[in-house]
Amino acid sequence: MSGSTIIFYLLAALTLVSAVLAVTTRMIFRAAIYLLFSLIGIAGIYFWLQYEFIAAVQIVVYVGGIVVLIIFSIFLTQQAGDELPKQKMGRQLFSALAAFCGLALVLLQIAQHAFVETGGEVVAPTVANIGNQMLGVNDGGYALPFEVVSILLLAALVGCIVIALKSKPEQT
Amino acid sequence: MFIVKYIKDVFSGIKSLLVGMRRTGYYFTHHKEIITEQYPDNRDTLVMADRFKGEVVLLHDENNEHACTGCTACELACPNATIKIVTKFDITPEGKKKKALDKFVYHLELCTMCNLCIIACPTDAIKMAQTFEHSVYDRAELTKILNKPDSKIREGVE
Amino acid sequence: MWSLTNISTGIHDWLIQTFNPTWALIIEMVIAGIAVIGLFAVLGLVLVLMERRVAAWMQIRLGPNRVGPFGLLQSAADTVKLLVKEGMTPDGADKFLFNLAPFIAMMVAMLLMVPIAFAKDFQLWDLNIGVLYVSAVSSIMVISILMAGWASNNKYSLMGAMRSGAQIVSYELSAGLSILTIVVLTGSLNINDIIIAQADGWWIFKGHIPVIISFVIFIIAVTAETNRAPFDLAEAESELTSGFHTEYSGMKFALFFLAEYINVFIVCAIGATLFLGGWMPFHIGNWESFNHVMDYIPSSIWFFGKTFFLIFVIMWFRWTFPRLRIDQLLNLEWRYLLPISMFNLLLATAIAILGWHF
Amino acid sequence: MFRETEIVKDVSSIPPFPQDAVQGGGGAGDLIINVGPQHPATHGVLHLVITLNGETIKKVEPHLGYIHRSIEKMCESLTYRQFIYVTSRMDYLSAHINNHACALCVEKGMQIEVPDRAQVIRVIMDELTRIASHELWWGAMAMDIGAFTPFFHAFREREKINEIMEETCGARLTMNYYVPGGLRADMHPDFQKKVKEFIVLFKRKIDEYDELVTGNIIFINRMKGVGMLSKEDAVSFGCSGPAARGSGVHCDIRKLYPYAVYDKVEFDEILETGCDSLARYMVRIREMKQSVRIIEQLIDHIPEGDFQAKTKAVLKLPKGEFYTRVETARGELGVYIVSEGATTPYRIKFRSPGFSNLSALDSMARGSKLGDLVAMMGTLDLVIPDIDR
Repeated sequence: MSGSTIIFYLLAALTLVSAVLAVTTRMIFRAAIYLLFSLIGIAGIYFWLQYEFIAAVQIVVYVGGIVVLIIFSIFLTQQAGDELPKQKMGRQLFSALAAFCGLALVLLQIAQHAFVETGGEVVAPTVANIGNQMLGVNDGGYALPFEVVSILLLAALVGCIVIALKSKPEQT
Repeated sequence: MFIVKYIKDVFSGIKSLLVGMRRTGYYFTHHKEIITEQYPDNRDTLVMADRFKGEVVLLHDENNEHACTGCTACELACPNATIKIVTKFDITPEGKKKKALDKFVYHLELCTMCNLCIIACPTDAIKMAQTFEHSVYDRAELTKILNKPDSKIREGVE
Repeated sequence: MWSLTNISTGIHDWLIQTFNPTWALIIEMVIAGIAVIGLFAVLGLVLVLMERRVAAWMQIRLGPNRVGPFGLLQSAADTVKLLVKEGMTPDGADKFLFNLAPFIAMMVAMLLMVPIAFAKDFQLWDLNIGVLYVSAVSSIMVISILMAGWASNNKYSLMGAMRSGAQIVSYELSAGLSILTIVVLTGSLNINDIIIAQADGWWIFKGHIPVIISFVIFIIAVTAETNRAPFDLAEAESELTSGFHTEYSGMKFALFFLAEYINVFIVCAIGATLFLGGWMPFHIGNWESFNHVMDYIPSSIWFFGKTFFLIFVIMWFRWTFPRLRIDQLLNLEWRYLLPISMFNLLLATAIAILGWHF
Repeated sequence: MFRETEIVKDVSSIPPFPQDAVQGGGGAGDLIINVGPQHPATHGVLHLVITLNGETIKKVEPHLGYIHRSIEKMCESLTYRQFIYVTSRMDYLSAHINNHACALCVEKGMQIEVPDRAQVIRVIMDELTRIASHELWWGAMAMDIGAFTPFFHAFREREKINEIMEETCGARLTMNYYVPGGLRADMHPDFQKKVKEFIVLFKRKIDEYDELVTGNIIFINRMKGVGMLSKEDAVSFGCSGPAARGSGVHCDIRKLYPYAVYDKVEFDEILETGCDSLARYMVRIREMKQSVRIIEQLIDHIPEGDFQAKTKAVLKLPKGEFYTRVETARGELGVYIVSEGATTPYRIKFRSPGFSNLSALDSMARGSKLGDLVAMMGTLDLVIPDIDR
């Protein structure tokens, strides 16, 4: 086993263990922190794959943005320090089923997809290339997914504002 | 105009900050302005004001004589019961009993240096000394007997 | 000419010859790790002493002058004191997170060291997205502050953490935008490319007004991101006693303290790299003889000189200005810095497209 | 005989304490934090219970008594010569002025004529104390809102005043220089020279204060519109001194009820109409300049003569009630003595400025941010021993 493989398994273990801890811990703040470690682990795998740009974006968006927002929303709700109650049996079963279905779907997709090695030249990840790919509208461009994702984020932003504004009239 | 005001705000704000930075920058480069006194090092050159109220002392002359008659005026004047005068009776050559000072007990730990005892003293026997390093390890050391052993009242002081 | 490059290549060659490649790599990693930790310790000592001296002189005081000659050993004595102090964990705190937070702060600071070019060809990892990496990893810093603030089970700490979270998340935007100005002008995220692009003059001189504006915005934004006065709301001692590290003591506090100074060093190093040319000596266009004279000064001295100048500026801010209020802090970002830096980015892009820069 | 119970004849006539103030807060999302008794911003052992909603203050409850030394009660067991020195420990930053108030009250009761020389020196000392007190306030307030450097710059000038005090009075903070009937000792031979030197230095340095703090955009934003205290509120809370003059209340005792030689010197009562923290700040800065003006008028015209009137060895105030007031650096200090003709007062009451000024804090702070509270407390210039006594 080479050093590179060892690093991969370490990263994978970090990601998986903290992901499992994130869903099993009863303390909501700790769950957020475990989620953070899981996301950092994924970023580490990107670094391992030498996808430095994706890794940095993973950290910026998920760690610097999403997790901080999650932590903020935990702070703003009152029971940040309390232990969450144990869930009902039905709920546990249902969520296990949902998780299993999701896993099955992903495995199915992987099994059906034929992985072919791309013999073509690897695009150098310079800023110009990244920009062209991301904003390109021709073949191989990612403009449409990029914009769709940003609309999703916009919707989430508007939702946040609506939720934050709702409590105002009650208090005053 | 909104834009003009906005730009003016930014520039006047930055200017006011730079004025403050110039002032601190001046002191950063002008070390002659430094006012720190390095206390234990400058002890030799330290000059205390001659009226500084450090502690009460009973003045003795070279013959080990003081001017305290034991009248307890200072004890009465003191607001904190800092001074306790213990008197005894001397036998004068004429064979008469005469009140005299036995012990001048001074509680430095109670003293607030208000100077009232000095004003009250009719014979100017006590005064304020300029010492100020009073810290000791045991509080009992602060209770002092001001008259020196075997000291006696100066001739002619009534 | 003496340079750090020769040393590093010398060690590398010797290791390759003596061991097999895997062992050589591992030994190099260990050496790099020790070097980073050593640099941390030295930087911590130097910066703390420097801060105290700068503060003292601005406040017409002498500053530390008792321990060692000119007080040079003062921060070493402080370190010993902090090491032997009891590191208390308050009752009712989330002990796991409470003890984890200072280490996260420290690890983030260590990770940030990776892409910084300390001298010519002297860098831990020549990342092709160096600048993006720094702004990405530095955003993890806020997590450690939030963690510390929450886990302390103290209301002051929690408020400090909330303040610092809001502050860092918003100021990252304008810091990022002002970095982008340089990225647009250079066309690369690689730190070495950015430095080499300044071989004929630093960006602050040849980039016209947009670069100067973005330099000012960068300095303001990173001062806020590192929680330094006048933006030290997270630890505002007159309001929140000590903010997020109220409950920390001993070495755990020292780690936060050290991480703060290392972060200051790193952001100043990035600022020096982007705007003042990093290790690049002072060059003017094509004055070959002048440039040649400048090259005689070792590149590491150029780098540290520029970085410490920026650190001094940030300390100068701290000992001159009063603290902002939390709503004014956010106003400054959203009403002034962000619009200005967005407009400025447009200007810089126009300059880059038209090729107006020197 | 005068008894306190006579003051409040009918308890039912007192309006009930506003319910809002009793309950206030406690709602969902409220955070109650204790600022103090040990806290960097309270400059002493003041305890504020603050109800917060996020960063916004809903209520401030001051809790007092942590350094209550029952000075009023202590004074009842001390003679009229002795009790004056205790009052230096109330508002220790304007010790001279406190002593002045007590000395005036005893002199009023005994009908002692204070010699002109003593009166002039007293006024000079009072104004020097006022400058020293405002200096310390300026540094401490700048430190409250986060600027450290002004504190040391302010102490540089304050040190000069302390040296003058040390030379003449023998102490730097609790001088005990005034006795009923005049001064304890004559001024030091160097006094006039030193004061003139100080004035020259101070006039140069006070402009630096404006550079460092007053003109600073961050400072102005922190102060402007913060801690609004309307003129009506200032009067109804009984505020006095710079805190009230910042709201445009005409309340300078030196002008309204001149004592010593204040009616013979020219100076302006500083009034600002901003009602906010910046106005209170400006009042103090301008007041320092007025104090310098007063000193300049007097320092070359100290009349010759005795520094102390001839008084009896034992002072006994005639039976009756006596009240005098002076303007300390913080506001109006009233001394009220009830005498039964003995050598000690039957009852003493001090009307201290800090206590009334603190009572306005709650109404000023509501709705503002936590950081503003510190600025407000800074501009109220609270000295906790003055509040607790």
